[in-house]
Amino acid sequence: QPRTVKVGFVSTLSGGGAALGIDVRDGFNLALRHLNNQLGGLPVEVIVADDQQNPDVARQAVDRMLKRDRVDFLTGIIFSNILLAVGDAIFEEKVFYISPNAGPSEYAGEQCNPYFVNVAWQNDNLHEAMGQYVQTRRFENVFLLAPNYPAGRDALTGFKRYFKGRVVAEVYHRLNQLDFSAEIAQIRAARPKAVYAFEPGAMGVNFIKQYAEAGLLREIPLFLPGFSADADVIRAVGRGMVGIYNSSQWTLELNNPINQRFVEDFRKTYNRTPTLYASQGYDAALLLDAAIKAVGGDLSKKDELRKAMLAGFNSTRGPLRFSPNGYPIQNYYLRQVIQQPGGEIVNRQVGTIFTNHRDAYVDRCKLR
Amino acid sequence: MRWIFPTVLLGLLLAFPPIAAAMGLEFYQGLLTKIMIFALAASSLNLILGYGGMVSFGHAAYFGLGAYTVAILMREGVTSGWVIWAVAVGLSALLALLIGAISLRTRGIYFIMITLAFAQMIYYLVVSFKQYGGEDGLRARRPEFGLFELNDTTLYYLTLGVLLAALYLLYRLVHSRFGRVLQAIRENEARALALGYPVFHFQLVAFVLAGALAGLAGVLMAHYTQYASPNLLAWQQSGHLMMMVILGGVGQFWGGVLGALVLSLVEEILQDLTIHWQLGVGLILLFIVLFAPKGLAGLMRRGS
Amino acid sequence: MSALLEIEQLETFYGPSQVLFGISLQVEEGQVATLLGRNGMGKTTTVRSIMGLTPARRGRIRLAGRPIEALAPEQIAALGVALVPEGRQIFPNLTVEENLIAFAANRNQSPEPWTLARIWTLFPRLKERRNNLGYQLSGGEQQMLAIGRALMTNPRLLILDEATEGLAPLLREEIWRVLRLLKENGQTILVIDKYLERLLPLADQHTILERGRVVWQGDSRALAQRPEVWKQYLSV
Amino acid sequence: MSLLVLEGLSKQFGGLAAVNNCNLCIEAGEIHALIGPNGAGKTTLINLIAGMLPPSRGQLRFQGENITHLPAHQRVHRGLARTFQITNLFKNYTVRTNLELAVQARAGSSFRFWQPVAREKHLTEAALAVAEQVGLAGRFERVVGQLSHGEQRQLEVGLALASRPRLLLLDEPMAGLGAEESERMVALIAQLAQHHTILLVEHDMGAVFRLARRISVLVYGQVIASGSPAEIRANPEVHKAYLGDEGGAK
Amino acid sequence: MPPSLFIEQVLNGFQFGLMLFLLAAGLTLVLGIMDTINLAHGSLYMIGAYLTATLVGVTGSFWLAVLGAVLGTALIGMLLELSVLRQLYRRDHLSQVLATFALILIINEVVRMIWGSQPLLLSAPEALSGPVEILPGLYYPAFRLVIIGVGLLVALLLFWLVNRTRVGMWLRAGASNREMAQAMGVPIKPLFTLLFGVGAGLCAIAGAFLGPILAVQIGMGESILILAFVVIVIGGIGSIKGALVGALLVGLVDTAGRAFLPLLLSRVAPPEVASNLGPALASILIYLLMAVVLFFRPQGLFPART
Ligand SMILES: Nc1ncnc2c1ncn2[C@@H]1O[C@H](COP(=O)(O)OP(=O)(O)OP(=O)(O)O)[C@@H](O)[C@H]1O
Ligand SMILES: Nc1ncnc2c1ncn2[C@@H]1O[C@H](COP(=O)(O)OP(=O)(O)OP(=O)(O)O)[C@@H](O)[C@H]1O
Ligand SMILES: [Mg+2]
Ligand SMILES: [Mg+2]
Repeated sequence: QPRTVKVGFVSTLSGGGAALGIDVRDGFNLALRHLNNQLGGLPVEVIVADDQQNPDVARQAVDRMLKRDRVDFLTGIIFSNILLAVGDAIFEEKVFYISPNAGPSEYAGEQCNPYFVNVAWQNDNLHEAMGQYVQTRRFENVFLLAPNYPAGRDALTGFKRYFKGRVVAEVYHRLNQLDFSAEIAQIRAARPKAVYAFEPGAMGVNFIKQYAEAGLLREIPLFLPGFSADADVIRAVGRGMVGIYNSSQWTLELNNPINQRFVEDFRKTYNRTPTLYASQGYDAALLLDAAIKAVGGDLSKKDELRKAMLAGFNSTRGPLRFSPNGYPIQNYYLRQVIQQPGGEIVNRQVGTIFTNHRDAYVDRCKLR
Repeated sequence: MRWIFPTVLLGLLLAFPPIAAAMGLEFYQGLLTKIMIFALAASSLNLILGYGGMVSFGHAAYFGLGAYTVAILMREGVTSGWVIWAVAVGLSALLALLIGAISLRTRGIYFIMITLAFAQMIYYLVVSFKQYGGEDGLRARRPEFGLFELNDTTLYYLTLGVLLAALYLLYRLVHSRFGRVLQAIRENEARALALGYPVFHFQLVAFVLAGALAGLAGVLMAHYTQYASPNLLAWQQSGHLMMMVILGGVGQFWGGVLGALVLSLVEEILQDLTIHWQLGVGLILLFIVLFAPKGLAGLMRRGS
Repeated sequence: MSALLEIEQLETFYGPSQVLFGISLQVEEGQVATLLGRNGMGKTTTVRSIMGLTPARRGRIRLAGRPIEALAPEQIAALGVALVPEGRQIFPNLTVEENLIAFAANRNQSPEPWTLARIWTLFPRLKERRNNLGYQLSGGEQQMLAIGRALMTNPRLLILDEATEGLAPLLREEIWRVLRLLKENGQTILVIDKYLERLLPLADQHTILERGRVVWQGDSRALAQRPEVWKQYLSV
Repeated sequence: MSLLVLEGLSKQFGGLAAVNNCNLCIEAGEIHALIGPNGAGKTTLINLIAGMLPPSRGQLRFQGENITHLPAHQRVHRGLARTFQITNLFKNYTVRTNLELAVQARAGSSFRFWQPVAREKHLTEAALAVAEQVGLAGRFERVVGQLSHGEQRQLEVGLALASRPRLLLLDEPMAGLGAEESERMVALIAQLAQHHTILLVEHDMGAVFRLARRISVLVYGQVIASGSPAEIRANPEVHKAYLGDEGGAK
Repeated sequence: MPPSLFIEQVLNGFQFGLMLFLLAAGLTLVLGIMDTINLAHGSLYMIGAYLTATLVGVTGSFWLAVLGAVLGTALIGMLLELSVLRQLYRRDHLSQVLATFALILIINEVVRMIWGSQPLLLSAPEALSGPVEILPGLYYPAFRLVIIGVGLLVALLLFWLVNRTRVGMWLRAGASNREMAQAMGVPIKPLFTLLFGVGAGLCAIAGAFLGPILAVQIGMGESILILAFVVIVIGGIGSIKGALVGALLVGLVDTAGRAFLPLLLSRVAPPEVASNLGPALASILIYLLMAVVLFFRPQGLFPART
């Protein structure tokens, strides 16, 4: 009887960021179902824990999985600060962490680590893409908004890496703030040509809703990273979102058999449109499957495992390759929220911003 | 016969790490370490809350400050564990002195809220320093102690030692002249003042001592998780410590320890059983308040 | 049957400790009755039991023939019992006027009920302070307010528990004057006080308590003739 | 030299001058009674002397030293102790603990963190001595909440006494006491007067006239008369403001 | 700064403050009058929001839903009082803290079982979802204007109830001396149950109107509960006037801090420092406000006398 693969899945399944964690989890589970509950031919056992978006809770859960359950892989974390709180403990045990979402710059540069692989993006990437796009649209100036936490600051830095115009104001607000009246009044008074906002999770829903209610959407175009404009946000905000441009590494209509099966079955199984998070969860499982297969199911061959992972696999985005720091090299697309003739509001791919884009930190990583 | 139970318990605690290693139970060794750290923090809170009648809703400030001191000093290249401990405890005491000196003007719910206010200020100040991790928190590597290497097992023994020493200190304290006056002030402040006791000074000294001990607990927490989390500073953490004390028994000597032990275990066990574990915790807490007014320590005392 | 208040074999406890051991007494309509005794003998406890604040464990209490020992304080109050409690206990966060009108009622169906205006004539000082909060009053004024507050409910039975404690001599005299006035108007009163020399001419009948038991009962004339009773139970 | 001197002492509560430009001397060794109508400011004056309220204006001298701005607890160490009009004790503690706390306060050095206080014999001995003095030796191990009202009043005096004060401030020690208990309290105060100076606030005129060497009358926060009991009894102003016709009663 | 921005921010501060007031009013009444710390107050707010969101789905009308939610939450509040809180009146504050914290956990889980972990969607009624022009060139979301109106109305009503009616006097009397109030004929028990229901109803109003602006999710009541406590402590526990003034102060200071402090800082400090410290100071501001108020007035601005 072959041994089972134990995968620890720690994610945010309750609270304001729950929608993200649930999507990743559902995507991951869908992939497992498509793989007959096996990874690389080995039966799989998934241990799920909710981190409640709290680093201490996550730390406790990870400890339990590492020391008590002795998992072979960990995955699932949504937020970078949670990942940073548990990363060291995971790497110390020489357990691979497959990130389906969080892509902190720390693990991309000097502190990069052989046990870390990210199947989504580096945190800056979607912002860089949007900066590039707003730059090509030749907006004179732009108003930037993000929550005051490291990922928020990184986001706007990423945007500014490619946007060369004037920044009217760069406003940081309290993390997990839900009422944006003060910030919206500031935007109205500043009269910028465009607004770029990084508002993950529930903050995004509220910001966009309130931006629309204040009547600003018609006056000042709003640009968002893909996180804030995907199916979950569209469901919550509704018509107000039509017309908004956003960036993503994945789109619904990517034309490959894996993606088509994923989108179709996700809709059928969960009765909703998949988001980029769901695709990332799905891909995380595919990556594990490919790597385990490559080492013939021998999980003790850590070096080979790593080599196999970085060599790439067939994902919902087509063949996906990685830099030595474990981050993907991939295309970034432009999407626009539109209302289809049937009334359904969807996010449609309308262009490609970057092709085979790498993250900005890879050169500082000593791993080869 | 009274000493048999404690001796056996202590023996078990001392022997646990090798047993755990042999049986693959390292996780539970970590859990015990964490419980002992919380027992220390909760006992320090019990000194002011239980014996001093000062309901501080800002105890997380010292707890978190201790942890952050470790992380920041390590980051800045100070790697001596002893130095870090001294600085952390000193800073926590100093912070408690400042907060106490202002807060002790108020009483009752106003005191609860003003201590919360200061803790919140510390929280927001700390997370505003991006170079120290902001909301993400900060890695806190384990320092060097010279005499021994700090790993999970030595940390376990270190924590056990610190907890025992602190409990002994607290025991002597609450039974000393100072401790009796502190409790008298809780019972009837105006009378204590009229008897000639400088009430404010007594309260402040206790407040500072509790802050210093909580800071030490925070240091151990940073050693344990190797990470200084802003959550250690958050009001929920203060509330959690308060729950431990109330659950264990306010002003009962073993209240802090019992509360930390039982609350952590209940959470740990229920979390494994059901995703609705908080329902279980809530029901247990409610049951205890309604039927054990003096907390678990009171319940046990009545039972024996 | 003309007794307004009848108490039979009252036994009251504070937790496990028994304080009253079978008190019996009657107060006729329109009478002034007293409860006498040294400190801690159970006078206040008796009153608290009548009022339902510390319910009696055994025994019967009837108000105008109706059993009230099982009723809640607010129900007993609604039947027309009003208390001027030991230690005044006016409401410090209500103004003088609010203290008076908040509970105003005509529980006695009196044709000529007590009103705010009548209280103002009775205690002109209170009128001067009508908008002051209760806690701002001096002890004596608080005592007047406590009496006024009780009168405003137009009770069938008025109970005064040490209404003169801590009062200056002049104010004490004022209180006695008011009580005489009330009696003339037919008010039934149960009074507890230590100034026996003032109570003798005022009251119709007396009950002396000793360690929670009735040790002597009788009218003023009988009490005046028995100085040895004073000595033994009141140390006067 | 007077033991305690009040010079132009005032206390304002918002618009109300509870104590108004009050001048008073207390001589060493006397029982000085302070009487006056309700709300005249007697308790307020005690609070000012004990340091529980800061004065709005004026000065306090104790044994020649200006103590106007001294905190309450330091005044106790200078030799000032008070009782409360409304009983104010450590209700959940025994008589013994109450008194030991009082003794310990006088002894200073309460910032001792290590020695178990239960083993300090001399505290217990001193406490027991005070208990005997106020007639509570038989109740030494009783919890205060279970004492009768009168016994609690005695303990109230005992606590003040335990700090061996030079000046004892007694705020209505007789309040709520029955005739017999009052009698005992008078005897106790008379006995204390052999070693202590006493400022006595009381509405029980019988007690006041038996005990006091001098009497001051406070009306609307001002001393309107001060003198021997005979002088006060004869003062028509005092009769009008306070005594009515009771002054001559006993 | 353009005057329209200033006016808009003041309105924002008012709107936030008045919503806080609805929560704080119930809290201050329960705390000031029943002398009971009820941490589960925030849970009632959450229940109000969830009921509104659900009833909007059932009835299709926001206003009907608000009405239903207020009644439903008041009922739940009264049941809570009858079953648990009543046992706690005579207990010390710490027991109340532990018991009502337990209630928070229980209610959170029950809500999770009924409605699931994901936030519910609750939108402002269609007619109010846009902006209105209140001054030439100054647009303001209609729904927020309604919130300001509702908040002021409730404040007036409560002030009248507590300070001008007999029931109000009874409540205040019961607050200072429960036993004596009973002896004067006040039926304290039903009165307190009713008061608790009113407090719960106020929570529901806050939940119904804040739900569309914030989010209807588990745990929504906890952080806002802290703010409500800040409000009543600043205002003075037990005082409706205090709660109103405290709430408006907190609302204005918080909004001003978020809107103007970073700007101000960027004028006087280097940009790096300003952008780091600005949001931090803005978050601290209300706590600083509370600490300063308590430093100078340890009983809050309008100490209710008891
Ligand atoms: N709450 C209480 N708990 C326990 N015992 C009490 C309580 N209240 C009073 N007692 C006791 O009950 C007895 C009677 O008290 P009560 O107050 O009825 O006396 P009283 O005759 O009114 O005395 P006084 O003249 O001092 O007011 C006393 O021995 C007292 O110690
Ligand atoms: N904290 C306070 N705030 C406002 N007014 C006060 C305060 N304390 C006392 N007063 C007022 O000051 C005046 C003097 O009060 P004080 O208690 O000194 O009177 P007293 O002479 O002791 O009266 P009594 O004989 O009734 O005890 C009273 O009118 C009282 O209402
Ligand atoms: Mg009595
Ligand atoms: Mg007085």
